[in-house]
Amino acid sequence: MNNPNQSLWEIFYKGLFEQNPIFRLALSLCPALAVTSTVVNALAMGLSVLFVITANNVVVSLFRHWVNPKVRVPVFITSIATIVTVVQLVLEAYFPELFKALSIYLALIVVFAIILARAEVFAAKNTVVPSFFDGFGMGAGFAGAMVLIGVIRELFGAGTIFGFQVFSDAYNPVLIMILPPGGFILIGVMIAGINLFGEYQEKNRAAKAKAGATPALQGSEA
Amino acid sequence: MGEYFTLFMGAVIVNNFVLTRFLGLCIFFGVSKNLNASVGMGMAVTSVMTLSSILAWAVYNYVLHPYNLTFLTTIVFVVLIASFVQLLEMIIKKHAPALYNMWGIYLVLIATNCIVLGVPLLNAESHFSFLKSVVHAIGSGVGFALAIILMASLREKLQYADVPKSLQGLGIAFILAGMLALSFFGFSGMIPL
Amino acid sequence: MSAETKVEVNQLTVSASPHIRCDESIAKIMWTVNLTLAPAALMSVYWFGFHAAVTLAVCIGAAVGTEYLIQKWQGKPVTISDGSAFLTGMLLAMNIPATVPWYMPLLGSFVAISIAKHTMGGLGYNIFNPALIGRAFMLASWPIAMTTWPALAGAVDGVTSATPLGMLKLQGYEKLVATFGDTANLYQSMFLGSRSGSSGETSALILILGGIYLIYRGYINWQVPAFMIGTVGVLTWAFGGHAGLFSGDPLFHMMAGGLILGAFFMATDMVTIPITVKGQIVFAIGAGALTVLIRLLGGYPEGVCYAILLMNSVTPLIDRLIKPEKYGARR
Amino acid sequence: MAHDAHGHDSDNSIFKIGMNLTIACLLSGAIIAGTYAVTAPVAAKERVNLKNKAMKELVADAQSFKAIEGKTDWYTAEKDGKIVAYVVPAESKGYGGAIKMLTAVTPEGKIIDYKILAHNETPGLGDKASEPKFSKQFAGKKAEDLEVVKVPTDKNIQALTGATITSRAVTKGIREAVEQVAAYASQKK
Amino acid sequence: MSTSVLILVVLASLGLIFGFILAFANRKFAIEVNPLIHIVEDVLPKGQCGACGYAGCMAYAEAVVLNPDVAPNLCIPGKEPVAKAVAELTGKTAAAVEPRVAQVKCAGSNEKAVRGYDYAGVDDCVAANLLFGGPKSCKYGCLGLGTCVRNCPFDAMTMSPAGLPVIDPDKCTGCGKCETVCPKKVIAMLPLGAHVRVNCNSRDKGPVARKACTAACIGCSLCVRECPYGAVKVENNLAVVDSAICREQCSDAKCLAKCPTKAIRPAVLGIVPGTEDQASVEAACPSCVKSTAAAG
Amino acid sequence: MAKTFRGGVHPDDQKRYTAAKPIEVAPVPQKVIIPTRQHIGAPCTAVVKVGDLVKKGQVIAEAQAFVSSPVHASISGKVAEIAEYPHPVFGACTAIVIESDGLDEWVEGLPLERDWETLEANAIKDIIRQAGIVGMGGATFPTHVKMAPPPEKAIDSLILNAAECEPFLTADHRVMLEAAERVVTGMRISMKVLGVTKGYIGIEENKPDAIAVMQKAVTGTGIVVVPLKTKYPQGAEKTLIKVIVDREVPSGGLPMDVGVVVQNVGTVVAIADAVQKGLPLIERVTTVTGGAVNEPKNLLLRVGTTFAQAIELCGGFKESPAKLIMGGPMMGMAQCRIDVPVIKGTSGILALSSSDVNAGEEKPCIRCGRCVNACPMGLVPSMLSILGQQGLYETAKEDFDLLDCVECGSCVYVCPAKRNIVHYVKYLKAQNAAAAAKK
Ligand SMILES: Cc1cc2nc3c(=O)[nH]c(=O)nc-3n(C[C@H](O)[C@H](O)[C@H](O)COP(=O)(O)O)c2cc1C
Ligand SMILES: Cc1cc2nc3c(=O)[nH]c(=O)nc-3n(C[C@H](O)[C@H](O)[C@H](O)COP(=O)(O)O)c2cc1C
Ligand SMILES: Cc1cc2nc3c(=O)[nH]c(=O)nc-3n(C[C@H](O)[C@H](O)[C@H](O)COP(=O)(O)O)c2cc1C
Ligand SMILES: Cc1cc2nc3c(=O)[nH]c(=O)nc-3n(C[C@H](O)[C@H](O)[C@H](O)CO)c2cc1C
Ligand code: SF4
Ligand code: SF4
Ligand code: SF4
Ligand code: SF4
Ligand code: FES
Repeated sequence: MNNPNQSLWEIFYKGLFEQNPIFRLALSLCPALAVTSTVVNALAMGLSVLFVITANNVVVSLFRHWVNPKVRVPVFITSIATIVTVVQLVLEAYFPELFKALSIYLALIVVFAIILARAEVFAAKNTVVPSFFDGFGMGAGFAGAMVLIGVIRELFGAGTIFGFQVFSDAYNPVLIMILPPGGFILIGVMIAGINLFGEYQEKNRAAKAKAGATPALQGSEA
Repeated sequence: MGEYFTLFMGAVIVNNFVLTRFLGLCIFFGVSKNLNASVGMGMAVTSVMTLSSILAWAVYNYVLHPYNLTFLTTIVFVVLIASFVQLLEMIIKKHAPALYNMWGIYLVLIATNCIVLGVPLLNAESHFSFLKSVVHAIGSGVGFALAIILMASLREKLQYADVPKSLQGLGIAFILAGMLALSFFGFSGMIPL
Repeated sequence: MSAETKVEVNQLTVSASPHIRCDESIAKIMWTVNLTLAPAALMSVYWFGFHAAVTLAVCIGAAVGTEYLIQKWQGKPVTISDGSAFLTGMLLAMNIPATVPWYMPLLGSFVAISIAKHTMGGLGYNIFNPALIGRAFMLASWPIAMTTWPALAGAVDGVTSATPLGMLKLQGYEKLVATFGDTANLYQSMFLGSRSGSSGETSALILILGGIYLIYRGYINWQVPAFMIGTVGVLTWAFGGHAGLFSGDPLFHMMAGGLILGAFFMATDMVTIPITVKGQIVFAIGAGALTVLIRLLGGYPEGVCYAILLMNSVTPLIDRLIKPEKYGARR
Repeated sequence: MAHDAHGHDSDNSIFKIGMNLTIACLLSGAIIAGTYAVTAPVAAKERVNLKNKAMKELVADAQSFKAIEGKTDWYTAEKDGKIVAYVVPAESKGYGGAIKMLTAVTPEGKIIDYKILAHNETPGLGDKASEPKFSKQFAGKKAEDLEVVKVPTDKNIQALTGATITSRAVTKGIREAVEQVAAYASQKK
Repeated sequence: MSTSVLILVVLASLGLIFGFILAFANRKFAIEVNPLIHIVEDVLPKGQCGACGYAGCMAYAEAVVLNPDVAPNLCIPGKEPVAKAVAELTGKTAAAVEPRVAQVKCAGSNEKAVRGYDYAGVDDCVAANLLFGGPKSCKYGCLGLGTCVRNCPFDAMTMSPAGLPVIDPDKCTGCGKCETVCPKKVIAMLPLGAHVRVNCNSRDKGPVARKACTAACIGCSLCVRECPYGAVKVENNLAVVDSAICREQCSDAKCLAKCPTKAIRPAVLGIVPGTEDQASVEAACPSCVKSTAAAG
Repeated sequence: MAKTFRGGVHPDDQKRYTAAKPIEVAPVPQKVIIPTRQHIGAPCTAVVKVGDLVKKGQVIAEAQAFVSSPVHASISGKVAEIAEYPHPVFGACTAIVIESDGLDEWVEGLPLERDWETLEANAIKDIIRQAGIVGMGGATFPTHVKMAPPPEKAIDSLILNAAECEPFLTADHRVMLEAAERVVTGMRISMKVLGVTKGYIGIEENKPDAIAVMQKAVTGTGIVVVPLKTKYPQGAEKTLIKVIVDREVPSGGLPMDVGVVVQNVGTVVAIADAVQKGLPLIERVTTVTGGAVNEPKNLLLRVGTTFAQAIELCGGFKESPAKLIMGGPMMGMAQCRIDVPVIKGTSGILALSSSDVNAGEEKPCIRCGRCVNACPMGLVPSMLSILGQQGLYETAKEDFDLLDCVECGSCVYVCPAKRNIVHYVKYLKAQNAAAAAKK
């Protein structure tokens, strides 16, 4: 996974699509459903996670040699929890409404598997700079997915985006989109869509490779 | 008595943690491929959550709340639970390797899972009494177990179905969960909490 | 040997035994069910007028069209002629108020066929009843429209009225009876269908006749409707009244809402219920009990739809636990 | 997951492992303490601000709010030294759980307005109870006028379409609050 | 200020208590798993094809790490690099893995093979084989119902419209799964680099074979006579090529010239046998070109 | 009252074509093809050479193992060829081809006269073995093996399987009508060999004349005629035993595990002929019928007659058949050629016209449960078919009792989705056997 030849761009980029935390790795699914019924919440959550994951990757990669493997998990968690608590305190002080809207999920950032997973899989084995990009990429992938889900849910489920009405009054919102079942089904369909897109890309790549390499195979035999 | 029953049933069906409150989804989707593992996981989550809730209740009510340190709840609870679960993991690994193999890395995931942290946090936020905390934790665990067992039986059945390739695995699991959640709407409004 | 004697053969067909089959087919079963439902569907047009016909057409058209498009897209053989999508559409139309705006049944049918049926691989593989998923989807999406019931035909368009179960929930049993005059009148309109409600659920009589025909043809097992309706009857009689145990009105509950339609036509959808008769009885009792639970304690006046869906989700477990009686002891 | 052969034996002494975690916790404590020192006063101020802002929205012409002694979270809204309103919390059980409200009542027991602080009602249905279209109906009414009906009359509260349960819950909560205020106010007089 | 102190106290005690509990527990409950097993498993290609003879990659990893007698080069899909890596990890010496690719030894496409009966049944070669060996008159030939295609763990096979499976040589790892599942055993592993192959599996006598399929090897031995290196033999009415001799000594592929049914052909991979054209032959087996031209 | 079992199906019995047609003795064929393998168990080896002259009833292939049965010449003449020939069950098999000398002479000493009542049980068993008798109900299991159960199995009843539940077939029916005495004698001989006192004859109610005839024939013997409800597969051993003596053969067990031996009508007649007259099994009654046959008949055919010859005796084909089947339409084997020989187990030759064969396209299972209701073994056939699609024989075996399926085809008959459940079952069983062989 942590191939030394990877460029920083590749490290960053993989989190966006190929290893998207939500759609591909299926990690940290709870916020993807719980706080995406409005774009604002989705964005706030996405950014919080982006910040936590990046900061934590940096911290972990800095201290990685010092941590005893037997308590690796508790120590990493302590680090994450510290960062989250700081975020909580800051939000509470400066954005109290957002703080309320994200409610318990803000605290739950601590246990989002993606953060610990990046710490274990990447930051614990790499230096600061790649770790930063890894965290930033994964966080961005997460935040992007959150916002995407949020936009779709809010747009169809309420007819608004960021609370501003987008569709005309004649639009009768499909309420289910902002309710739990709609969230589940939407993500299911999005995962399928992304798989289809992946397959399509794969096919294109293969077709190109083939066109270049092998001669035509049509039979001319009698 | 009635109050506890309402709390319990509310957590199990009406406001099922997985299907309406979105907690514990990673293990819900991760482990529900196999029915036996799901039964085990359901029990594991219920017991871990109950025990952690007891611990967390004690710490919250004797330390954090009296000394106005509620902003430390997150970090204290998470370290508490993670350490506790890791201890549990070691014991199981040693004494019940078969069980350990079945859960694989998911036992580690329990340690840092939102449902296991979320329930104690909710207990603290709602200032539940000790008994209520325990009932709530058990109810949430049973609700989780119910959801994951149902889900696993559905997914096992779909193994034999002609599911389109792009939906196989996670995609269809989400759609199933959506339909399960839609069915659980039938209980909505039943026990106002 | 006579000259005409012919003993050469063309290419023979070889297959595993048996070499003869009965003449049932999926298409025959589905179209027969469609036909048995048709009188009730026509009845809905009679009671609710033009709107009901439009809703019916949109539901069926969208269901069949969706199936066609999905199968084309997937490159699978198109099976719309087997009548199952048609049936899903028809049942969905019969499960919703006749007056909903056209795009709602359109989307509902689309969801029923695409999400509930074809994501799982199409006919035979779906776990949840597609028509009911369609209805639950619509109810969650447009709760207002989906609980705005048209008055019977003759009344001016746009006038709404409450369903008997709705009245029961919000105004109480006495008010309900008063609205209809007396209990005899109440039972009569329930039985014949002159009451408000979903398009197809209004007349108990026609639905029961259709159901009995299906039982006669062997397409559904009598146990399912019998146990489901029976359970509702017993439980509502026991717990449905305000004057203590056994003061409820089971007859009303048994004819009210979608119970008859659900018990005869939806709890019997073989794809989504247990495969053994014993399992089906468990299913039916469970569905009946959940119906009563939702009707009496839940947020909705009617629970048949959710009760069946919930039992659909338990079906694989039932099938796992209840198997047919095997010949011969296990070694 | 990582499969690297873990550390050396000497690293695994009980003391070292224990200290490792302890030090991590201490470090984190220091960071949190630092942050807390900065944010705590801001947060406290912000909390008060928020509350005042909410109350101000309810009673626009009030100049100051004073907590009433002996009652948790009850405030009087004063203008020119005169009590123009009581601002009190109200709560009831709605469709999806508790609905928490703040309501402003004149000393005469007439409702000025209310605000829903927290609820768990369905978006698009129950949550419309916070919209002015519904809440405006309450202004100027007394406890005995608060009855939910489904067909409009001028006297009563008309239910939100498709959300009768929420409508009743909100009305009930406010009626109770108003009654309490009325009782308290008359007792004070 | 006091709050800050409290914070520190609380967290420090938390760390202390659990740090020590865990450390102690670790002592008490520690068990050893050989971490090398996971590392080796990581190296394996995870096709779970069983070509190594073990029940999946994990099982092989365990065996190769724990048992000194298990060779490091048993993973066929992994080819050379994996064998090398496993050998390095386990400290064993790797013998070379001969790269090979699957070959369907049958050119009896729907057109060329004669049907014995109309088959009505389960779409599967093993199932069809249960009914008198399947619908083709030739009882050695490919049934074309694609059991191998469905079982290839590496998606290397597709069913051609002609009714014969086609193997993508780039994807085929030579794992041999297809060979195992084929009820006709008509798939063989062809060493890479061989330049001719016999596209027939029929051990029937010439006339019988010919009657069942126009593409059959009739065991006439013309190819045996043409080959100056003795690389071709006829065994049980079927020509067999020793590809080692062929690869190492032959440069002109004379055997191709006289075959009356064209059962022996240049080894062009990735196409239905019998449809080799000039360009592909040129690419795959330059030495064959002359002979095919002569034959054509 | 007619007794019956759980499950089963009611296809049209189609027996009207031949039920009233007396058995016709076929002329001696010019040439017979006699496969060396006519039974379940180890194959025989030829003991004659090409060019040898053989007589009717002479042993031409000898059994090598206990579970095996010798093969006799069915006509007199010259051995023309010993080569691989098509076989109606195994696809291909070494066969001995005899060209008739037109004399149709018995081998020396045959036929003879013997009083069976004076013979020892063991002597009778030996006679049965040497006469090459195998089960003629279709399974062709060597009869002497069945008659020699291990001592620890206490056998108390013999059941004569005269149900003939397969549609179209009327061979057993005609035999009962025309040779009731031999049937009863054969049964009594079998009962003596087995040392049992209880004998039952199970006959489906759609053969009232046979019930009447047999009832008359058994008077005074203590054998009971049991009328059975007409329902397929009434004649399957397990259902027959359940119905007649109310015992269930355990999963994986044999009738003798519950103290019963089941024998087919044709088999006991062959036993009677062998014991009383010393005749080996060289001919049998076969129903030649089906929509494509001109003139359906019950024929007494020599083993080794080809299907083509038999059909010619019935006036050939009305139309080119879509399917040619050995046995009945429910359990029989579809043939891919018409020149296969009649063997000892050929109870019927069925030429179905394309209108008889209306399989339809296979669709996904809609879980209608008809197969579950039809399965006499209490299995879940729909799951077997689904697991078959995926090749999951282990699950099928462990959770769905694959190995208990008797392949009766009831499930397939009723399935509206036209699923080839039996084919899937065969496939899974083959996979399972292959896996077991590997171990
Ligand atoms: C509009 C329509 C109505 C049908 N009505 C009936 C019917 O009432 N009864 C019936 O058995 N089949 C009915 N069928 C089914 C067809 O007659 C025929 O059985 C079926 O299309 C064949 O299906 P297949 O091509 O999938 O085998 C109907 C088909 C269509 C398209
Ligand atoms: C998904 C869903 C959410 C609902 N949410 C609410 C709600 O938040 N508040 C409410 O009063 N009714 C809600 N209802 C409707 C109630 O179940 C019930 O039908 C309604 O309160 C009856 O009111 P009506 O007579 O105005 O239709 C909801 C219904 C559905 C389907
Ligand atoms: C589904 C099924 C149906 C059968 N039907 C008959 C039948 O009708 N008549 C019959 O003699 N044997 C029938 N058999 C064969 C019997 O099970 C049993 O093998 C036979 O009666 C034993 O007698 P035999 O050894 O003399 O042939 C059937 C078997 C099966 C599995
Ligand atoms: C007796 C019977 C009842 C049926 N009930 C339903 C139903 O309630 N909903 C539905 O969508 N399809 C129903 N179908 C049609 C069919 O089973 C349905 O399209 C499948 O669930 C789709 O796979 C029914 C079919 C039959 C034969
Ligand atoms: S090669 Fe074998 S498995 Fe593959 S299609 Fe041919 S017969 Fe079937
Ligand atoms: S084609 Fe055969 S040998 Fe090649 S990868 Fe596929 S299964 Fe393995
Ligand atoms: S009869 Fe056919 S369609 Fe019905 S359950 Fe059985 S296999 Fe499925
Ligand atoms: S073939 Fe097998 S599964 Fe089908 S009915 Fe007969 S015994 Fe049951
Ligand atoms: S379990 Fe909730 S985010 Fe993973």
